[in-house]
Amino acid sequence: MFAISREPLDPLPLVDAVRCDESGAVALFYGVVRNENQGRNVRYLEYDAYPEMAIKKMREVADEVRAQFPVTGVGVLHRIGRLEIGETSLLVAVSSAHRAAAFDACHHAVDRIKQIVPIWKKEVWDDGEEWIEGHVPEVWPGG
Amino acid sequence: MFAISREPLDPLPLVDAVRCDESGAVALFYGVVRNENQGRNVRYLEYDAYPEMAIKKMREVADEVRAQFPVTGVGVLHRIGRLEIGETSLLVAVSSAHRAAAFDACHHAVDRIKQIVPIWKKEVWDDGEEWIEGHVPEVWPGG
Amino acid sequence: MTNVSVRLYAGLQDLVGSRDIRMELPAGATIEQLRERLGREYPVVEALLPSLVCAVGEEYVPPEHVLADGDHVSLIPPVSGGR
Amino acid sequence: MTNVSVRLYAGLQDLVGSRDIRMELPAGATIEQLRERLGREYPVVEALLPSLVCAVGEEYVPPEHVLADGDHVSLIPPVSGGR
Repeated sequence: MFAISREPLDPLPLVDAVRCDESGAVALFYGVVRNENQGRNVRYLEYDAYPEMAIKKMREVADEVRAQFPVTGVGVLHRIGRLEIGETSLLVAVSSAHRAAAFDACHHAVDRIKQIVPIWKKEVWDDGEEWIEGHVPEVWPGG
Repeated sequence: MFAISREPLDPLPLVDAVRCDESGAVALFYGVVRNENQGRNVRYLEYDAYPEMAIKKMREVADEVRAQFPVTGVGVLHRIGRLEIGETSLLVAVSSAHRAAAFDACHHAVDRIKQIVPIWKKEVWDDGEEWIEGHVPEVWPGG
Repeated sequence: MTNVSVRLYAGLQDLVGSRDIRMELPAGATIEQLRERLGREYPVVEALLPSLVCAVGEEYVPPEHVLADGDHVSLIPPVSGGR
Repeated sequence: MTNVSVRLYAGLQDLVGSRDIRMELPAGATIEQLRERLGREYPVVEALLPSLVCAVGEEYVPPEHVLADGDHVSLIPPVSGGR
């Protein structure tokens, strides 16, 4: 399950989708909107995305994770639009037979999502706003 | 939120309980019943616990995690009784400002829970059953 | 005399066939003495004793811990572990 | 001629004031030529160009990638990152 949505994210179908009868552990990561960043009060966030490519890149991250870790399932949901403090922007679920692989693979997936998936966030403070510049995706010669 | 329950575990109130406005990440771990262990087909599991002490030890694990990692919340739910394949036996939720601490602290919490919390599981196979012997809790001189 | 109740869990309960047993020990008896008595009175438990730890008042206690009359002692087999 | 549509996201869209722009480039034009043209036609974008990467057909493409007529090009600012 890989999706970009303007609606609140529901973790339960995602966990169901990644779990199978060989899974003994599921690591579920929530990225949530917090009230502060680098000393500034955050009022809310606004997320933009290139949805079709974002989903394609989420699937690539999942393929990478499946190649590197003994996992039994991977899924990613990302919300876009305006998000208030405490709302969930990102859900990443990874299942595995054992917990160490579930944790490591889920952490790796989140790191990679934030490096290559075309999603952007704007912080809106009391006294201004800014689109946050994160990671420049690597581009391989030849596409 | 720390509890032992005979009913199916609900992750949503647990995540709400550990998240606060300073939280940017929540790592949620599901321990689930899988269909195989050490080459044997598992039909179902039966969990027993010393509930009052289990909750006390869960709180100790949470205190240890709060002392070692910059977290904003910790919660643990464990189910007991008969659990079928795919059902959730354990939920551990840890929130933090940033994801690395949430993942590391949650993983550590799960490891420690399985070392010191008085909960036991019996595997029931097609051709027999056995109470699994895990970790002998350390006992400090003087109690 | 020191009267204590002893609670059994998991495989221990199955072996002994009871969740709780009562034991009468001499005044000043320790956990170690309780364990020895258990091994004598319940031979099925003897092989498991080396891996059991005891808890009183929801806390693990060492062998030299002195029992008080009316204590509730829990016999804790190795906990679930797992990967 | 190579006619392409260029999609802008996040801060780029705010700067230019439009989600999509159309550009007409010489036949055989590359991503690099598209970037140069963008810098000239939209001076507000010029400072951001070094950190932008381009995507065509939902894939990141290098500067030497040759554009085809009708391509949809996305200008990708640094992605959200965060800890």
